Amino acid sequence: MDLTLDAVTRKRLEQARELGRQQIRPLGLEADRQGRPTPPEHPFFETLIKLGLGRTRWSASDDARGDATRANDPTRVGTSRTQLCLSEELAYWDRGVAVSFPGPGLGEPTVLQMGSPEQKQRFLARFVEPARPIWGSFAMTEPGAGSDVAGIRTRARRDGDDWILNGDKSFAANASRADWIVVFATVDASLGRDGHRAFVVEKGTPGLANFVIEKKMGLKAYESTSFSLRDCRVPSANLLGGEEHYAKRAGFKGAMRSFNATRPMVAAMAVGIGRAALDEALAFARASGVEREPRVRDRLERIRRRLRAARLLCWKAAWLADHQRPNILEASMAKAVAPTVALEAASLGMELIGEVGGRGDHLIEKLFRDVKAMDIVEGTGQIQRMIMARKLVQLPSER
Amino acid sequence: MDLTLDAVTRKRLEQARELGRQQIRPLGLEADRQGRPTPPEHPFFETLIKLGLGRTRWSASDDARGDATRANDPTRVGTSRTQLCLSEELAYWDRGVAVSFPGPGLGEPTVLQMGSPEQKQRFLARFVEPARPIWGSFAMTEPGAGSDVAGIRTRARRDGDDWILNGDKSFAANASRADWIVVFATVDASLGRDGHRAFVVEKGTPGLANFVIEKKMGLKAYESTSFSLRDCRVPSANLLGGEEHYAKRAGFKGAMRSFNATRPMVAAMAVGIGRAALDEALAFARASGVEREPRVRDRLERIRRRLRAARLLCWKAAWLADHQRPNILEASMAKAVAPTVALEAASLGMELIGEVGGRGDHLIEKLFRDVKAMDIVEGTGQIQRMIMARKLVQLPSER
Amino acid sequence: MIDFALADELRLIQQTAREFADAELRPRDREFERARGVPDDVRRRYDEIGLGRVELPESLGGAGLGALARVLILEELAAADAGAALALDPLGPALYPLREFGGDAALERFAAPLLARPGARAVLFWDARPRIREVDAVATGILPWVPSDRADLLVVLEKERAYAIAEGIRCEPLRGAGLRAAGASELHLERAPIVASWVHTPQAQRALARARLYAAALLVGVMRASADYSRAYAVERQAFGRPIAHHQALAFLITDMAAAVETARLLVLDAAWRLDRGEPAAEACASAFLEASEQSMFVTPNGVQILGGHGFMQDYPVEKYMREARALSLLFGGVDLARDDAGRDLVRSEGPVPLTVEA
Amino acid sequence: MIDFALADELRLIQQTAREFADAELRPRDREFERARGVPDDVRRRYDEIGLGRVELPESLGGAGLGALARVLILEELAAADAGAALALDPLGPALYPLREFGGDAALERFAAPLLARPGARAVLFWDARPRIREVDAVATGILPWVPSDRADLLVVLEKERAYAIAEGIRCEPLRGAGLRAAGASELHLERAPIVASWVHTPQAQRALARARLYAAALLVGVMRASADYSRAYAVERQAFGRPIAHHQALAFLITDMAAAVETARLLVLDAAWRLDRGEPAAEACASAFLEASEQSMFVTPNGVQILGGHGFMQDYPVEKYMREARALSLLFGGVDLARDDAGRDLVRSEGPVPLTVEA
Repeated sequence: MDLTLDAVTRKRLEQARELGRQQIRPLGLEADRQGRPTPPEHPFFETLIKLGLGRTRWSASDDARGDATRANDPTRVGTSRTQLCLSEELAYWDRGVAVSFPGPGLGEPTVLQMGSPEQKQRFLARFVEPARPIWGSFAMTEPGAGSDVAGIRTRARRDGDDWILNGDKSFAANASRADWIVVFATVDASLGRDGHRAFVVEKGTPGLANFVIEKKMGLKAYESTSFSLRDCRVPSANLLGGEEHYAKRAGFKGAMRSFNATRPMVAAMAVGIGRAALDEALAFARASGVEREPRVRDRLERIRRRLRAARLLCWKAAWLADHQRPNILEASMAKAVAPTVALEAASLGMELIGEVGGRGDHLIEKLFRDVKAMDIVEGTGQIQRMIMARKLVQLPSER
Repeated sequence: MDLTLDAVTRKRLEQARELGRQQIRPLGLEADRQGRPTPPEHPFFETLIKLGLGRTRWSASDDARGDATRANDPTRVGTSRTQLCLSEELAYWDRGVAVSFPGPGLGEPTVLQMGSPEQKQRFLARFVEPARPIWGSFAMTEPGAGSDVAGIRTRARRDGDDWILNGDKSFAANASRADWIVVFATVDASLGRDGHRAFVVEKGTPGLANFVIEKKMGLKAYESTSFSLRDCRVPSANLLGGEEHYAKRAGFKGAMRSFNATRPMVAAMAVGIGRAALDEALAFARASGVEREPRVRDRLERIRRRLRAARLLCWKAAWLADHQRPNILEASMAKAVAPTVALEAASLGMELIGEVGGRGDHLIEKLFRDVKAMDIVEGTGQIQRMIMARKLVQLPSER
Repeated sequence: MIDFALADELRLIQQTAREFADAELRPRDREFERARGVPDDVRRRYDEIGLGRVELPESLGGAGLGALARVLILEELAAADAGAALALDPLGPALYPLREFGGDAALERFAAPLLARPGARAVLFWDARPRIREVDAVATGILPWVPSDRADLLVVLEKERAYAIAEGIRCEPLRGAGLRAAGASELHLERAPIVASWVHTPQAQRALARARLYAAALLVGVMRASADYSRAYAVERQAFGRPIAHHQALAFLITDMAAAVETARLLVLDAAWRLDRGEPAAEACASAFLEASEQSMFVTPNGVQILGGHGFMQDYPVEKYMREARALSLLFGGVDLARDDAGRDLVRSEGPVPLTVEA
Repeated sequence: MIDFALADELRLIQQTAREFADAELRPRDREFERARGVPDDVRRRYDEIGLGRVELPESLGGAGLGALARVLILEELAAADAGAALALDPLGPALYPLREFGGDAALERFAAPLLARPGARAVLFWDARPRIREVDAVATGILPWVPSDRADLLVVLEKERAYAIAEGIRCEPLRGAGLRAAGASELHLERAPIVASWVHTPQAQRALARARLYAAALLVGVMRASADYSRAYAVERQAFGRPIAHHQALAFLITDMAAAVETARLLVLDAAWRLDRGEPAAEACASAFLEASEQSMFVTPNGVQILGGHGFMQDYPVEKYMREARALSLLFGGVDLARDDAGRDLVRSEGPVPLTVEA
């Protein structure tokens, strides 16, 4: 047993901290004040590219060596644990800004898992050493669906060598600035996940339109975007994995594994947000000279303790993922627990700063608006409990 | 709007308080110490009879006047509200002792609702002015069922002019000392509630046997009893309402109404238990001189506030019942909320008395053991939520 | 004897408030929020139906009604838009210290002129002591936040006294965490003359109690709105082949939210009823405020949760309810001060603790 | 780098403890409770496999292992019977002040003779000051409850000191709220000579930290037992045509109970790991105790709830778990003292709050 971080992770955290203090948090507060995402041309993104960020995990040589799984290997560019610690730290400074980072984003795992070598080359090579900030995006959720991913309604219809997509997507991060968007659509809604197909829809494709940057409660620094596909024609070459992939197995199940590294990552972001609330609340209490009052202290103590527990839950889930050991229960547990702890931290923080919280310009107030999203993205707390219950009491799947 | 009690209720509460202080609480503590129910021959029960307690709501003249509903009228012997206040007060002193009171008990409502005039005469007349303490009992729950009342398995089979009962019952209050027990059985388990029949099984009936007084966590002053029916032969005259009653409508649905007076009553008992914990905890804190410490005070404050809210929920549900207005939502709400508040009161009370709570002889420790039952009897908190959800979101019934 | 029926007059007032809120406020809540205020036509309509004057004495054109009438109205308005409820009420809870300390004379002097100026607002602030320097009845300093875009009259309430300031107040606009329809300002007092000052502990306590009850009623309205909206959404919305409300876990969340709203509402009604009956009610008001605050932090975040991704978006009102609930809890000393007051009352009492009024 | 794998040795110990608990304790828990003690055959078996000595120095026949080994064992034993876990451990947490203050010498003097007498028990009591009068190193007074049927050695720990009493102790038997397998007594000190006394704040703090961790590990075991038992019951038991565990509301309760157990367990492991690594761990131990206490009051009453009427009956173990959880939280100053200690550490630190060990 070891509950320390290795030197490499500590070094990367130190860098993140530096970037966080100097740029990420100020940018997050600015975006919040202005009520709009950091624009893609903002010099901050150039800085990130110069620092070697915003890249893909994929490399051409992996594919050349036939080592298609290596880019998938979470231990490759640092372990899941390292990435998780970084996620927590970036979210500590500003989770919205962290999501706005350039790079292939949430589309990358799908391209890596389902794409052919050619497709990886076509869509990821540009992210190997990008000269300027570019983005990929991912669109599953629809205005009418939500947690019920199997129930998406965007239709994919074969037309000669192409596919025609029709539907609406929402909550897609960085979609309007993205070079391409991985879009999930269905060939037959009655098939549920088996009817799903994943397409890479490239910027400027006719019919890809109506980008609307959604007005969110918080996390304003990144664009969460809805868009529509109106007879949007996509070449077969952009169907990830080609038709044979779906013939072999259901489109969605391809993404099902015995371990999950994303949910603990989101949970860790919640811990980061909660930790920011704790530090700010304590600093405020110190400045007001009330930090020793039992009620104030008890509140802060409870937050620290529960955040620690949440972090340990995340760590354990990531550690299991790093060893490709089953962690579905642990990953969902972390994801179910951490956001509620973080909300409590922000909410108690508001009580502590009192009237100042009403102003709308204090970091804790922003965190209070940011944090609720963490209980929703990557599956709500309710969805996590359904997943856990399948493991714990063999709860039958809804579909 | 009026949130006071009338003079009659106040007077009855004053009597209950007197009885409570002098006899009920000491008896409850004694039974708890000895780990067995107050025996039926205890002089306390004689006292109650002399005070005019332990009687039925029914009177022969009601039936004679053809006014069969009057005994059912909750406003008759005091309103639901008065009864509810009394229940709270008795539970404040000892809920276990309150259940052990002689009288027709939980069997009475079923006899009143379903029984023919002759049956009421046969089973209730003896409770009009009893010379000595006698009990009635009610048995629905089975070792294998629980909340799923529709799923009882005790079988009733017609045999000539008689019925033959076979099955096991549990958690029946005062069953081993009862003159008779209202027993629910099914003629066909596949019919659910439509298959239910209610019988009055009289003491000494052959096949009515194996009375076992169950060992409970708390509430030891009354006997909670399991028993079995082994080819137990019951005359048709003891089938409540006769066969025509069941031909007309399903046995169980007869008990379904748009208002419910029992659940708020049980909820009020929880309030009584919680209030006892609050008063004891405050007295202990005063004696230790810590009642002004913020943590102690905050804890007590929270308990008082939540108990007040729980009481108001009970009152509102009972007020609706008194006006025969729909109160299903309110009744279940009171029943869902009050027991959790009361548990919190007892649990925080334990923290407050500290090591003294470990001894096993402090009232608060007893209340901590007593209180959990209130979240279980008359439908668990989960069942209450199912009932509420039917009203609030039209949740379909499970059966 | 226990009776929850409202008198006809109160039911009528409640109904009127509900209709006004449904027709004029709820459909325009985001518009008010953006405009950081309520437009004149809505204000005029509100003044016409007279809901704002129920508590005022007849000499000021009021109905002379009590706390019950007030909380019923506030709940209804806040169930549509709590910020608008504040914006529409020119005196707001500043009425209470004026009336408690200064009686009709103070109302004549301070409230009447304010009511005569359309759009004028009085603001109540709890305990400015650490932030305001007073020298020779002249106050200087900064108050961090009031949910108002203007302050024609500032009433500062403290544990043992109250004072009024009518000039020398500059409002620096703020964004505001919630309640934006009421505006949000940082108040700068620049050598502002204290034009009236009263000292008396029981009065201060009573005024604070009524202010807390005011906030508690608004909280009940906000959480009711959140519970109702998310419930309707969950009944409407399908997932996995049935309404999401029919997934038991969500159904139970909805029942618990309904119970939370009812719990808080009953404590508000109890406190208001005590006030109208002339019972000591400071503790009941503090308790109602505490319960409403705590329950609102269960209800309103779960309102967002039930809507999932939509809940986080400003296209739906539930995120607004969550922000407003949290902001309302910060007013008038917040929850900790309320805990102090309610707790002090508890340990002062002897013998068994009465939960409700004894007789 | 972050690694939750237990060393082989620890896994073996855990496995051994689990097998012992499954075979010897769980099947007989009600028997122990009735007998208010653990019979000699079980005690002998326990002594044979040596689980009780893992923390003792080799000079006392121990394995010289650390806190991790201890908490793993305690969790396993308490998952079967927390009272028996106490009864089987002759020194119990009294070991810690002896070792911290007096080192090997104190262990030789006090622990060795105790260990040589089968069935002898040491008892640790936190802060007897208000109850015990000390005159010339002679103590008189009454301690309200210790979870033991005898006290061959009493170690009293206070904020800045500890002292030992070996004679003049009379045990008045009590029923006990829970943990009855350990016995329960009121201790009467009748001019009992204080045979050793030490003064040193850091040592006292460290001893208290370890005692709290001891209780926390037991709490984790108890709540795990409750969660596991009620989960298995819910999977087995049918209602409305399917296992009650497949009713979503109950399924979610079960997932939340599992999460609560894991949460508390991780804090216990974290604190134990810190101790073994020589890190400052007083705060981590206090936090683990607090979390375990709070979570146990969520888990164990719900364990009863899941079983419904059966849960309230002594034919099933869940009511026992609920009583034991509450009793364990009362030990060693209880939750409020732990809150004080954890909170003081928090406000003492400067800058960002570290959640885990930094490097």
